[in-house]
Amino acid sequence: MPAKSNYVANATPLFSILSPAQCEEIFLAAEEVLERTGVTVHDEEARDILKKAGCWLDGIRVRIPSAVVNQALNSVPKRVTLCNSRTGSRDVLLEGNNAYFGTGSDTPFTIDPYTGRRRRSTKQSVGWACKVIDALPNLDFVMSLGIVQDVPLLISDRHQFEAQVLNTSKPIVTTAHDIYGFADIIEMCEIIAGGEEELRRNPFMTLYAEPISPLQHAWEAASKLVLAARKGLPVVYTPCVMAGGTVPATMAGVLTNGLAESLSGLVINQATREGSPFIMGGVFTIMDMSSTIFSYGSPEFNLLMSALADMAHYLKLPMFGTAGCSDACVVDEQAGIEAALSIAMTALSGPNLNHDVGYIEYGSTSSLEYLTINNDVIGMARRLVRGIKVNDETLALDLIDKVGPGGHFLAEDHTMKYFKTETYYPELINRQRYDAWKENGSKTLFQRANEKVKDIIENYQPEPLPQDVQKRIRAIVERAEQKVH
Amino acid sequence: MTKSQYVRANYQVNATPQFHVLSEHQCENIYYGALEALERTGAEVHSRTALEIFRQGGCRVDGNRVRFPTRLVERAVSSTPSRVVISDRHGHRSMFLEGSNVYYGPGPTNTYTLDPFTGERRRPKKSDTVRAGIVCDALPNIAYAMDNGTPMDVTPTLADVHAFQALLENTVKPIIHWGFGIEQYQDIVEMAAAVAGGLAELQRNPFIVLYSESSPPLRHSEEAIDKAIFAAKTDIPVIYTPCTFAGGVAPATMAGSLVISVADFLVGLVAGQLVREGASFIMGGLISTMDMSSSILSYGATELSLLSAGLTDVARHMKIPMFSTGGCSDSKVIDVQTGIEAAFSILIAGLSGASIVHDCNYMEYGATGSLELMVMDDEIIGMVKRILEGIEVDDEHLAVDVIDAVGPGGHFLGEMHTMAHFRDFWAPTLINRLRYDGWKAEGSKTMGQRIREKTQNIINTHKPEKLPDEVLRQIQTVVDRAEAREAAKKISK
Amino acid sequence: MSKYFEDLAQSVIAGQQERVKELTRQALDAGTDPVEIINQGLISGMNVVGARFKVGQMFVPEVLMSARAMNGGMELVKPLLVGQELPSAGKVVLGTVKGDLHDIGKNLVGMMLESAGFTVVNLGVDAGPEKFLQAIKEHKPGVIGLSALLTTTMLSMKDTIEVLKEEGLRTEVKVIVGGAPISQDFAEEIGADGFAPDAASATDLCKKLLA
Amino acid sequence: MSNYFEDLAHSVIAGQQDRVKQLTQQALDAGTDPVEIINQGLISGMNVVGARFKVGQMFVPEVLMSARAMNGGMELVKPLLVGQELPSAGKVVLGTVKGDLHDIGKNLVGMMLESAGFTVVNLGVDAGPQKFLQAIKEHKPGVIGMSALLTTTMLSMKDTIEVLKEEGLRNKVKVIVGGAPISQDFADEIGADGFAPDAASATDLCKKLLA
Repeated sequence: MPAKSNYVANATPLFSILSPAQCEEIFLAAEEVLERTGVTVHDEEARDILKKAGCWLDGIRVRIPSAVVNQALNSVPKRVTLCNSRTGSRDVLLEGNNAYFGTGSDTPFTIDPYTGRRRRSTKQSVGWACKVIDALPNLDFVMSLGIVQDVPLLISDRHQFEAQVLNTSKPIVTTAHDIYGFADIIEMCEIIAGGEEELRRNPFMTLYAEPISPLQHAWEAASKLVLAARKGLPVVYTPCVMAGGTVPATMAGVLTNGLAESLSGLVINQATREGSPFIMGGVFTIMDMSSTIFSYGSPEFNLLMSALADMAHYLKLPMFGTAGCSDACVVDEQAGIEAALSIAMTALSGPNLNHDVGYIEYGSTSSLEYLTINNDVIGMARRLVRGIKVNDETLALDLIDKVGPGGHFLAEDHTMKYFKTETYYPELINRQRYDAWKENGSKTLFQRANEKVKDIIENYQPEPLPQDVQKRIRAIVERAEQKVH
Repeated sequence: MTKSQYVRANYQVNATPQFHVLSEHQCENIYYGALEALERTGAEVHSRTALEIFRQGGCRVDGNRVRFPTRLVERAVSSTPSRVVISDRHGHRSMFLEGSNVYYGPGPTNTYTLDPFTGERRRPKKSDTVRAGIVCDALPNIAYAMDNGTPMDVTPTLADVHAFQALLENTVKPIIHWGFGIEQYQDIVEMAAAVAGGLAELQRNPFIVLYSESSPPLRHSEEAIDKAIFAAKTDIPVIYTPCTFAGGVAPATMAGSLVISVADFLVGLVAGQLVREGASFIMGGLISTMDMSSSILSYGATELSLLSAGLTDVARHMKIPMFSTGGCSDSKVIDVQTGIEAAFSILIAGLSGASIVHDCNYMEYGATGSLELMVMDDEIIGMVKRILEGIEVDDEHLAVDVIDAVGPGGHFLGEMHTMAHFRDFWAPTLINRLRYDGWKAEGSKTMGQRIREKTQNIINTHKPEKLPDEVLRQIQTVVDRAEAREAAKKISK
Repeated sequence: MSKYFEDLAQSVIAGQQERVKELTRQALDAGTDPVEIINQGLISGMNVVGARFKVGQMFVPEVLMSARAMNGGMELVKPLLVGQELPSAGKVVLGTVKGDLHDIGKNLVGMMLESAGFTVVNLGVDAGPEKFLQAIKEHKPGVIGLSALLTTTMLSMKDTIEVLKEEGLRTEVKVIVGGAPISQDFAEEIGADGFAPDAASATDLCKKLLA
Repeated sequence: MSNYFEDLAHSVIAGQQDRVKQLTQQALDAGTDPVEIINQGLISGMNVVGARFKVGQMFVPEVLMSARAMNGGMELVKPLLVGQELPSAGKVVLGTVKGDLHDIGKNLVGMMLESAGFTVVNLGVDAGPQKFLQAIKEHKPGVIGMSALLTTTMLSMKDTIEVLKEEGLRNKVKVIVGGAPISQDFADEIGADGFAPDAASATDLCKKLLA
């Protein structure tokens, strides 16, 4: 191998929607929105914190000087690590262009894998979902993939968390109805981690909160940001914005408005305690102007999410992205198309913590088959992002000469060495020849996925929590139940 | 309104998304690897005509083995036009194969077809090629026509001639066409010339592109290389496509597969440029991985997308238009897998900026052609085109004033700004965004069902523009003459 | 004259507020009956808009532009309706329930109802049972519409219905519900009169309930 | 001893040629019956490989590595089989038909057959009827296999079968066909004895035809 100099290689494919100058332009516009228009904050404590930080208050309207935004950007950690809840192993490194995938949480409905019927999600369905996620190698973290609705709704968040943590050891992004729910969940996590400091040092969970677009921080959201900062726990803050509905119809306007919401959330969080881990989120998409849905599959959604990833990299903020979801009401060709586009673009852009894998029906319903299918799609996308290595060994000129014109490479050591690493072998995607496929029952991808889901539910055992830990968690859930009664 | 009062300086924008698999240096490395393989290992050429051309051109010929001096290959590359313009049947220039323009369409010669009415997988007939022409003609995002299957209810050695007739009479779009050999290509060019109003007109504004495939590694059959030579002589653009699959006919490493693909293309290119300097060549690229379990050449693998995008980077480095692959699947039926694989490859091929992306109809690792898949792909291409438009960033699109006017807690639905821009949203036709209840009320249809309905509807109702009777007669004369020729051959045998 | 009404209706459909105003003024100057202007021009145009939206030929922003254009005409006609009531399809009180600040869906329903000729009283967000109660007493609507985005806040819908019962007002008014976690089953369970999955069907539902 | 054969078989499965050679030599040195080494060690390992490949647990390059390892052992055993025939599953003549240069599929079939213990005579590409005829006369195979990738060249399969009939050799040999455009229907139509859609099933087919 000769020496080389001045040789630039793409270690991975290079992909961007926005140039650095465009990122700057959008960031400056968002700062202008915060300074000029401001946001409403529906929590008195958060408003006090903002006032002390140097913001201008006018009733619940808060205007934020650019200097305060910049200060928050300076103090926020550029990276956040999430861990395995059983081993504490630091598995999910939210930094740079690392892209991890997981599910979403807030689907009221789910497709039952046994009956095929759409029904309300339950504690059992959430448990099943977490088992399936735990078993799938390309899923890195968990959100509940359903709202538990067969328990008292006011404290369903505690049940939901219990169902998750019993069925998976992967990191959990958790929702809660309010700070009281969060307090209970944090307490459960501290029991599992073995203490408050242990949890802070190796967090296996991050809180989740969202503003209400345009430019509103409700009491629940603002108080969660404050609580997370006080506890020193990571928080995901996710504006869910729809072009033409809650934000302007132009893509740059969507990014400006959405970013202004994220940055104002960041300021609340950092002003409470500098250096708190904060993950910028976003589900940026369009409102379909015919059906008025919040689209989870439009090409604009893909563009916006990739552009937001460019923004996050520009600002050096860990990012919570969205992929593997669909507007289709069943797991059909459309669901496949929309998942492929969003997962491929997400993997190429590299936002860090990407949720909503397994959502169908514009986020109203979850499907475990869809989740399982997307495990393959994520594998495909990850192969794409590994790119092409170019060196003497991979160029293989000696081998080409040895095999010669008209020969073949099947029985070569070089092939043996590389065919499995250079090529991704999906699990459910079928590449059998027609006759073999027919012999195996002419199954569609959905049928194969359904079989796999049922197999996991029936046969897979997640790593259990110690009995005493399980009991103490149960006690917290029961305590909450009692308070409701 | 003060923000737009200033003028920006040194402001560089991404007018479209930016995507590259390989750096400029890596492209160079692969290109040089191909030159080294051609100079050192050389290629096996099974055509006496071609061997003579190579010998006279200065290659080292040793039996069937031809070794290519680098200077000769470099000269061929530099004499190849960096742009090729393809017209439609009217001679209107419609496909500008240059820069990073992307055009999508189907592929050829499948040995089965999925009947869009019965769902049956069966052998293609000439009437299926007629349908292919009609569907290509009707779909807005399909830029050209290709045959979607070799018709098997006609004289086998003239299946290409019959398929061409069927396409020619049923679409005004450009036609990229496979032929078995020189005689058939002569028939095909003659038919096309009849439509164009003479060979000279056809050469000036070609609406057909010829297509030839070599069999790697480094092996070129007589008809493959002779077709490339024929195209150069006849002055009709040609695509030269080595079918490269990693681990089978090329190294299992992606870079090694690219070397084989580029080297094998260059063999065809050198032959063509030696015949006519400046002949229009398009670099082909059917490049993927061999599935080591089923031993198929995978049309759904990520590696197809990755390798095709890498090859496109090399093509741009060489400044030669690129014929890439996408919109295809290994699935045997139209299902979720088909959607995933088609979308994935259409997206990556689009981002890579390949000039032509073919095989937007290939099911079952290429064995079966499906018009329903083409209809599905038409929708996916629409989505991807929207993505390729990127994001515009200026004061109007940043909309800071509108955001301020609406304020926290308001909404943008009734704003003039929304009215002015919401039509920029991509409008779906087969993708369904109805709410659950509305979708249920419309019969709970899957996208596959909607695709089938649309395909049938196109076949039943779309009426492509007819050719003049006189031209139709001339075309038929060519077909009849070809039939007589083949019949005579059979008797003499 | 029918040509004139056609023109007016077309201008409503096209969402051209200025043109609608101009045509309305012309008609009034020519002594046309205001009620006829409304019914054969303004409302008639708006009916076409509603029908087109339903089949996906028109989109939300366009519907709202048409509504704005229609209202431009209405403003001119209204003062001349001496002693006559402005024709209304009915009165609807809308609100996002207690604890919930999401109101884009509810606002959309409101605008669609107005476009279809309803009179809408919008209570905004965070509207608890008492607020609805008060609004019913004050405005005497035919329908009240409750919206919720969260599974926790949707529980408050039931509370509102219970309060109406206690106050003896449940039979005076129809109750409809909507929002992401709401379904027909849920509506029946809490004893609402109807569920609308989207803004267009909310309009249809109100028409049906008040028919 | 059974543990030793297990070791040998495992080394074949793992494709470790050197280890297979080493173990075979050891066994021979210890005076083990060569036929037992073959049947209980080498072939028995290869049978596992075949079964695993069929269900997708092993891949083509791995199968070929195993075959190579097995052959490494065979080379050592062969000279000692005094007076005994090397066990063979049968003899197969393979070729890509006239006018066709595509031979990766045919080569794969050849290698798979060899892995399964068949003796394979590979005629290469562009093999016309005469070439097959000559090979049959010379090698007396149980099966001939023809491969074609093109719809034009697949026609030549029929020609070969016709020539065999004319020469009175058709019932001396089984004819199997394969390749992308080939189907069971086509095989039946031209009077072949079988069609194999892929390399693994070609092996099964040969076994069945020669059973």
